[in-house]
Amino acid sequence: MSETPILQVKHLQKQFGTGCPHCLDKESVYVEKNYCTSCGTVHAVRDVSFDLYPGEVLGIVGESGSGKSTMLQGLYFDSDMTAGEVYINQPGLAGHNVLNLSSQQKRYIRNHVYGMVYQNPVHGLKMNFSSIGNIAEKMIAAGNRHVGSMEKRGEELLENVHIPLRRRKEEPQNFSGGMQQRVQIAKALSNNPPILFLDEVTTGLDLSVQASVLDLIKQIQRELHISMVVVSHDLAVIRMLADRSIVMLNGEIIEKGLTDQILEDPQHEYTQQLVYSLL
Amino acid sequence: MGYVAVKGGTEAIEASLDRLKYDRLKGEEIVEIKTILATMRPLVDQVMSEASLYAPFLAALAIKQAGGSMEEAVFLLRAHRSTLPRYYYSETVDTEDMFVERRISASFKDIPGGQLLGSTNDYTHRLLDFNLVNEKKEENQAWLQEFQERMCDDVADKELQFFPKVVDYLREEGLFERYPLDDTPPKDITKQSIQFPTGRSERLQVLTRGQTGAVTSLGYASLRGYGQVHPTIGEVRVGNVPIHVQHPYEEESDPDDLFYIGDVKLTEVESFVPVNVKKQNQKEELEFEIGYGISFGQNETKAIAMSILDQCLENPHGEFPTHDEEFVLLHIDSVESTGFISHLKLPHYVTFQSKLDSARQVKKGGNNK
Amino acid sequence: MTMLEVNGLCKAFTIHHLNKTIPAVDEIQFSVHAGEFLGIIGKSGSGKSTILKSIYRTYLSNAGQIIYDSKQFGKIDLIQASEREIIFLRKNEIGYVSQFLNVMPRTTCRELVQNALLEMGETKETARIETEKALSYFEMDEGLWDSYPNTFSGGEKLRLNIAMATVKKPRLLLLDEPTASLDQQSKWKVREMIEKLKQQGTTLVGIFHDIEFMEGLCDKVFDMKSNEMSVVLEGVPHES
Amino acid sequence: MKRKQRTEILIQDGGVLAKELAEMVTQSYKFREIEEPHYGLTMIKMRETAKKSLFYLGEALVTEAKVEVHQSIGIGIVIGMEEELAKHLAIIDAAYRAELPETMEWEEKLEVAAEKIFQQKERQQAEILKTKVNFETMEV
Amino acid sequence: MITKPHFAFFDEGSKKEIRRATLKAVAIPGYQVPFASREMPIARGWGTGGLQLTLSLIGKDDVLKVIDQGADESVNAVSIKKLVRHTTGVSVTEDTGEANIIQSRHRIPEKQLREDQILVLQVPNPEPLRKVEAREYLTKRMHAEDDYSGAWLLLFEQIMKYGRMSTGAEHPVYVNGRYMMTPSPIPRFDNPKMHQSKALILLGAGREKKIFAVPPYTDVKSLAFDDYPFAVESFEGKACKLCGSTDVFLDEIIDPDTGERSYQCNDTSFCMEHLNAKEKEEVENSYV
Amino acid sequence: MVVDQIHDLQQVYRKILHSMSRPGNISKLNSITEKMNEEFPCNHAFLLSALTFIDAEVTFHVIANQEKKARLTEIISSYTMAKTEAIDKADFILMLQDAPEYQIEKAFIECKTGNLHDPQLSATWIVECDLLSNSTGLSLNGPGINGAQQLQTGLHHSFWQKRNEKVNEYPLGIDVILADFSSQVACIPRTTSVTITEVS
Repeated sequence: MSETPILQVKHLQKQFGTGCPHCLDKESVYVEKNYCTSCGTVHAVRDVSFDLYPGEVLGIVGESGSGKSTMLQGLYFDSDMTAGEVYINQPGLAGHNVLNLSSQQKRYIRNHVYGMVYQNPVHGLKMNFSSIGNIAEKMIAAGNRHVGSMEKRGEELLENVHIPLRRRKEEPQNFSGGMQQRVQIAKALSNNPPILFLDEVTTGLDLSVQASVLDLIKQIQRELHISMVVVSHDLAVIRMLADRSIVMLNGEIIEKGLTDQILEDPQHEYTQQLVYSLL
Repeated sequence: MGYVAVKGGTEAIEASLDRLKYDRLKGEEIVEIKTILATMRPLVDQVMSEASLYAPFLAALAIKQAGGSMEEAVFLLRAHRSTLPRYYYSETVDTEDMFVERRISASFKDIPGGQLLGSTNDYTHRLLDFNLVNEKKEENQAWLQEFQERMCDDVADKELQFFPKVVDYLREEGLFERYPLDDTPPKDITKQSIQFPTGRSERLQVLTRGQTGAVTSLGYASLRGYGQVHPTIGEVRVGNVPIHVQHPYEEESDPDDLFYIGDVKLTEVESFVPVNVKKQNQKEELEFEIGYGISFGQNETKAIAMSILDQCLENPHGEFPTHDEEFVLLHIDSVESTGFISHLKLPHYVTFQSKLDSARQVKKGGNNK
Repeated sequence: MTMLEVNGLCKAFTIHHLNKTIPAVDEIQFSVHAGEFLGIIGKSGSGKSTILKSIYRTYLSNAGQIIYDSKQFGKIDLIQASEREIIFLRKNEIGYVSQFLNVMPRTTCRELVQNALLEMGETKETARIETEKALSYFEMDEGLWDSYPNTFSGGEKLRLNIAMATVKKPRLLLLDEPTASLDQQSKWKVREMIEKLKQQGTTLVGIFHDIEFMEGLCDKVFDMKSNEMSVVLEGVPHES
Repeated sequence: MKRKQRTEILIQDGGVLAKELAEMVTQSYKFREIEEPHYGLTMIKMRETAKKSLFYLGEALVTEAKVEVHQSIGIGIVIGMEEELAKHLAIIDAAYRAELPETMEWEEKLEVAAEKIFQQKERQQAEILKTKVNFETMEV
Repeated sequence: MITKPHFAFFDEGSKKEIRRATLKAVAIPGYQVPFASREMPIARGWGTGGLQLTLSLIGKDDVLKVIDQGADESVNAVSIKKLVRHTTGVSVTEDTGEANIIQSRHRIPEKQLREDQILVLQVPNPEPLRKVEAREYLTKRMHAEDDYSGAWLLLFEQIMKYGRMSTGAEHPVYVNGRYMMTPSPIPRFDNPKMHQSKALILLGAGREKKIFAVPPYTDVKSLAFDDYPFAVESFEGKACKLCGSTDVFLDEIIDPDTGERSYQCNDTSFCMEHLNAKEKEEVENSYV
Repeated sequence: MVVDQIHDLQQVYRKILHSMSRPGNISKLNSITEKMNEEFPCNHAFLLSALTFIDAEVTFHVIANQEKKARLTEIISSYTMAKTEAIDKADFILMLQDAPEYQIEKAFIECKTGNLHDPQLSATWIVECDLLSNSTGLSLNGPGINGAQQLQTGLHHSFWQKRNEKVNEYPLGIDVILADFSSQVACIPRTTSVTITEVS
């Protein structure tokens, strides 16, 4: 099957610290998990590669500290990666390692190609601006200069994420966590980004709210054919959303495959433990 | 005939300047600059410190001209500074060469070299001294003579004593990290506007020229709980340090061929702040870090407060503004804060008219669609 | 025409914390023609389910080949196929039904069936019509269409499960003891449905814990014990 | 005597000796003021004791003068507004650079002044040491 | 003691630094070039940015005009003029046409400026994004990344709340299509005067230590949405009670006795010129 | 030299500012250069331009033939107290007319263009050229230009090609001050789009 990935990640690396000859070798005795006892360097992301295909949901699962969120921040340019390549198959970007682009070009990608939903809505929303304003911000960033059209689209999205329209001018700081998360999703979707990142979006939410958020994500994916990378420590979330998944540990990918395969026939010792502890 | 422009502004200003002069002169007393220099040294020191210009005579002149207003006096000196070219940069000053006049430590009772109280208000009882109402020159002279005689007795032929830094003893014990000499050329915020994130040299320069009240308030805020630095004072020392400069064109750098150009009086503070340090293997240890404070002249409270803020800024902390370098460094300058606050006195007719227009349009329900 | 050919399939599970490898199936060999129904029989724990899950790629096989004749890709080894190819096949050609219903929470019965169709790329309108047809066909009470399936009875859940799998009209349907917990009436309903699928030309591979159920349905039987396939001409396949 | 030591003596002495020495030069040699005494700034570079890094403390007002004596240029720099002293220092500096014979005779004068300054400092320190808190006596 | 004043107050080194920053500001229109910003003899916030620019520009033959709130006789304008005059000896004027350097606070003169003139604007808060983000470090990054959605969002929110943009003075502009700039707090009325101006416009913020510029013949576009266009202050149906001008920025004057409102040109020198021209015309007509 | 550091350089500054604000607009410095009788390794307008902006706080780098490079470096250093610096760090690039091609090329590759946070930290080029005129050669567009401006610089078209490459990610780029032997200056800031209309 000759599909072209929309996002290609190759040999992504992120280290905190300078590194030393001892920790260049992953198998070195000095390296405990992802921490080098010799020089104190933390290797948060180590040689991570994967492809994301148009319209698919890719799950990334791992415990906290496994590097999954750091990797996502790197892809979204929230933090700089130490090394690696990222290619986006979109007009004007194909063939360029986007990690090497200037900050002004990265900003363009964030505004036009990417959407991001953070675990903590505080990071994705301006809490003291209206909800509709928050959604409009993303559209403004993508170049929309028509208030009427943004208002209309914002209302559609709020309806989609089940926020009553009468509350559209209210600030998210008055909302519950689940509502904030849904506003954040509406915002991330407002300019129809071909690629959406979701970082632990249901963590810390009540079960019922979790369900509605998951359903919303699935619905979006089905209807808008947006490609998504879903990061979560919760296997249940990944099971609901992702066709394919990656398991990360200590900054590395230790297993990848079809999500049901990972859950029912886990290969790596760590994945097995993870699956056995699934409630 | 034609219309002639109004002259209201010019005339009013002239009259106002006269009024100001009248206020200064109407009491018919003259305060001499030498009187200020001789009797109001703390005021002179504070003005020099905030002006970031060591020039006691000019500071006293500024105090006289400003009628004792701190903000005005500092402002005058700062503005004067702008007219003077900078000819030299001094050789690195090291406070171990200080001729110490006062030195205390709150951390150790018996510091090597001892605690020297020197001259301080600390142990005066703050009772108004009505004897000063009728101070007599002769009585003062008599006291001075008696004082000198009392002091003159036992001057043995000894070496001059220079005092070691308390912190050096503790460094030897391993309680403080030893830092190698860091010769990174410092940045100069008077030559290049401050850029964030800042370097240490920029922070120290802004803090040392900060307004005494502002530095003290923010330091106090941190100490009281709006911050995480609660230090013990390792050492406060006050005294003169010699200043040397290099010959502008002689090539060879024989340290004995430097120019000595005079002494400068300083207050220097090291505060000890306990911190958790992550050592190798993730092991945590309790160590101390040093907050550094310094000021022209004798300005102990400011220097101590600076040492707290130095530590605060070395350890950014999102929750407290005292640990936020932009918050601290951009708001403690005397000239900037007093200037901008006072600019509110300027007319804002045009901007207000403009805002009024907006407000009226909104009220009308006017839609500029 | 051979639709599915299993050659030398081996699967063992390595359990790291026990430091143990547990063999599940060994050298399995069988083939199924288009439109045939192959029943797999054997004792519980003999690995029947393992075979189905290996075909569906829920399990990673250790050795062998599973050649499937895909409409999209032609002959393709399901063990070697890429994840994306498997996902494509699952959406469009190969269905899998078990007794367990594993679905998105807070999604209605109607939406679940509809979504299966939408994933295939059907239009909303077609999906709506087909969904209603399927739900009616499986005699889902109309009152349940818009409620959440976690309140359903076992029979209702299974019917929904089968509806979701069959509404896509898969070319190959894997049935993993779907009737295990059903009452008699429901079982016969399922049987009727399977017959209908057969008539439509669907190829089936199934495991049913009750042999009677398979009577008259299977064209062939694969016996785990003998590791052999036999053709059923009539009547009940015999346990040998 | 090298410049560092002699400038220290001449400045700390208060200017009397500098005046005397400078006049000895101007009486016997032609001298030209290259730059009249003028004010300027010297930025003070410090090393802080916490991390041993460098920073700028602030500026000191200095008076600088430049003169030429016997084809040698001398510079006088002193903190404060000290036009006379700066000029005298410049003349003395030029004399040393020109290696005038008089400079040999000055050594003794400088030594004497140095001794006087030392004694003054010593007395000053003794006075300050009286404010030392003596813990030892309390421990008895 | 020596007390020799320096031409244009500064030492030459300070002037050079300001000149270098100004040159870069012209080369990168609308971008705020940081500069050291000397302490001036007038207070921070009272026009030290503009004053530093003026002093770095001015030469013996220049003719200077200083206005504040549109008026040459506004006290601060008088004070600045006095200082420049005192340190340079240049001549000052109230006639916009006569000046070649015009320093102003809060207004751009009504009379169209010429190619040989330089307008220096005093700016208290140069950062158009400050209301969006308090930290300089972050606003600088936003400029770097061409990330101005926050500023647009403020306007969007105003429309949501009030049904229209409710900016007063300081309505932000795009310069040359790239940098967002606060045009010093000039009223919206003056924003369009910056667009394709014939004169060079320099802006100085002394306390915030920034210099920026709008070169002549440069696009300056006030932020506005397609369906909510930019609008200047409305003086519809009002005219200056002295010279009768319309289409100028008017001061509103309330009679303390009657409470009646009347209007007067804010730009006093423009008003004067108009009055004189009118008078001349009347005189000439009366002789006909 | 009889250049008045205060008043003459103020004049030069205003002329250059005028020309920088109006790319391609030629300003004359002859009222000042007339007073200069000394010989320099560069033309007088060039020297005045350099003296106007350079002091001890900035660095420069000369590109010229070996002999002139040494002489001009010494003159600029002693007049302004500025330090010479490697091309990639220099604030000012001083390019004389006979500068060898390889040096120009190297300077174009290495010189500072600023960064997105601080685009002003970019090199300013002061370039000596034969005779500036507003005849055809380059066609200029952009801020400061009312319509289009023609400029003939006498420089090789490859110079302008390389300059154009150096300004392609605005706001990064270099700003050029041109100074000719007839005491004229003209400027091309980074915002100016330069089209070569006549290949020289």
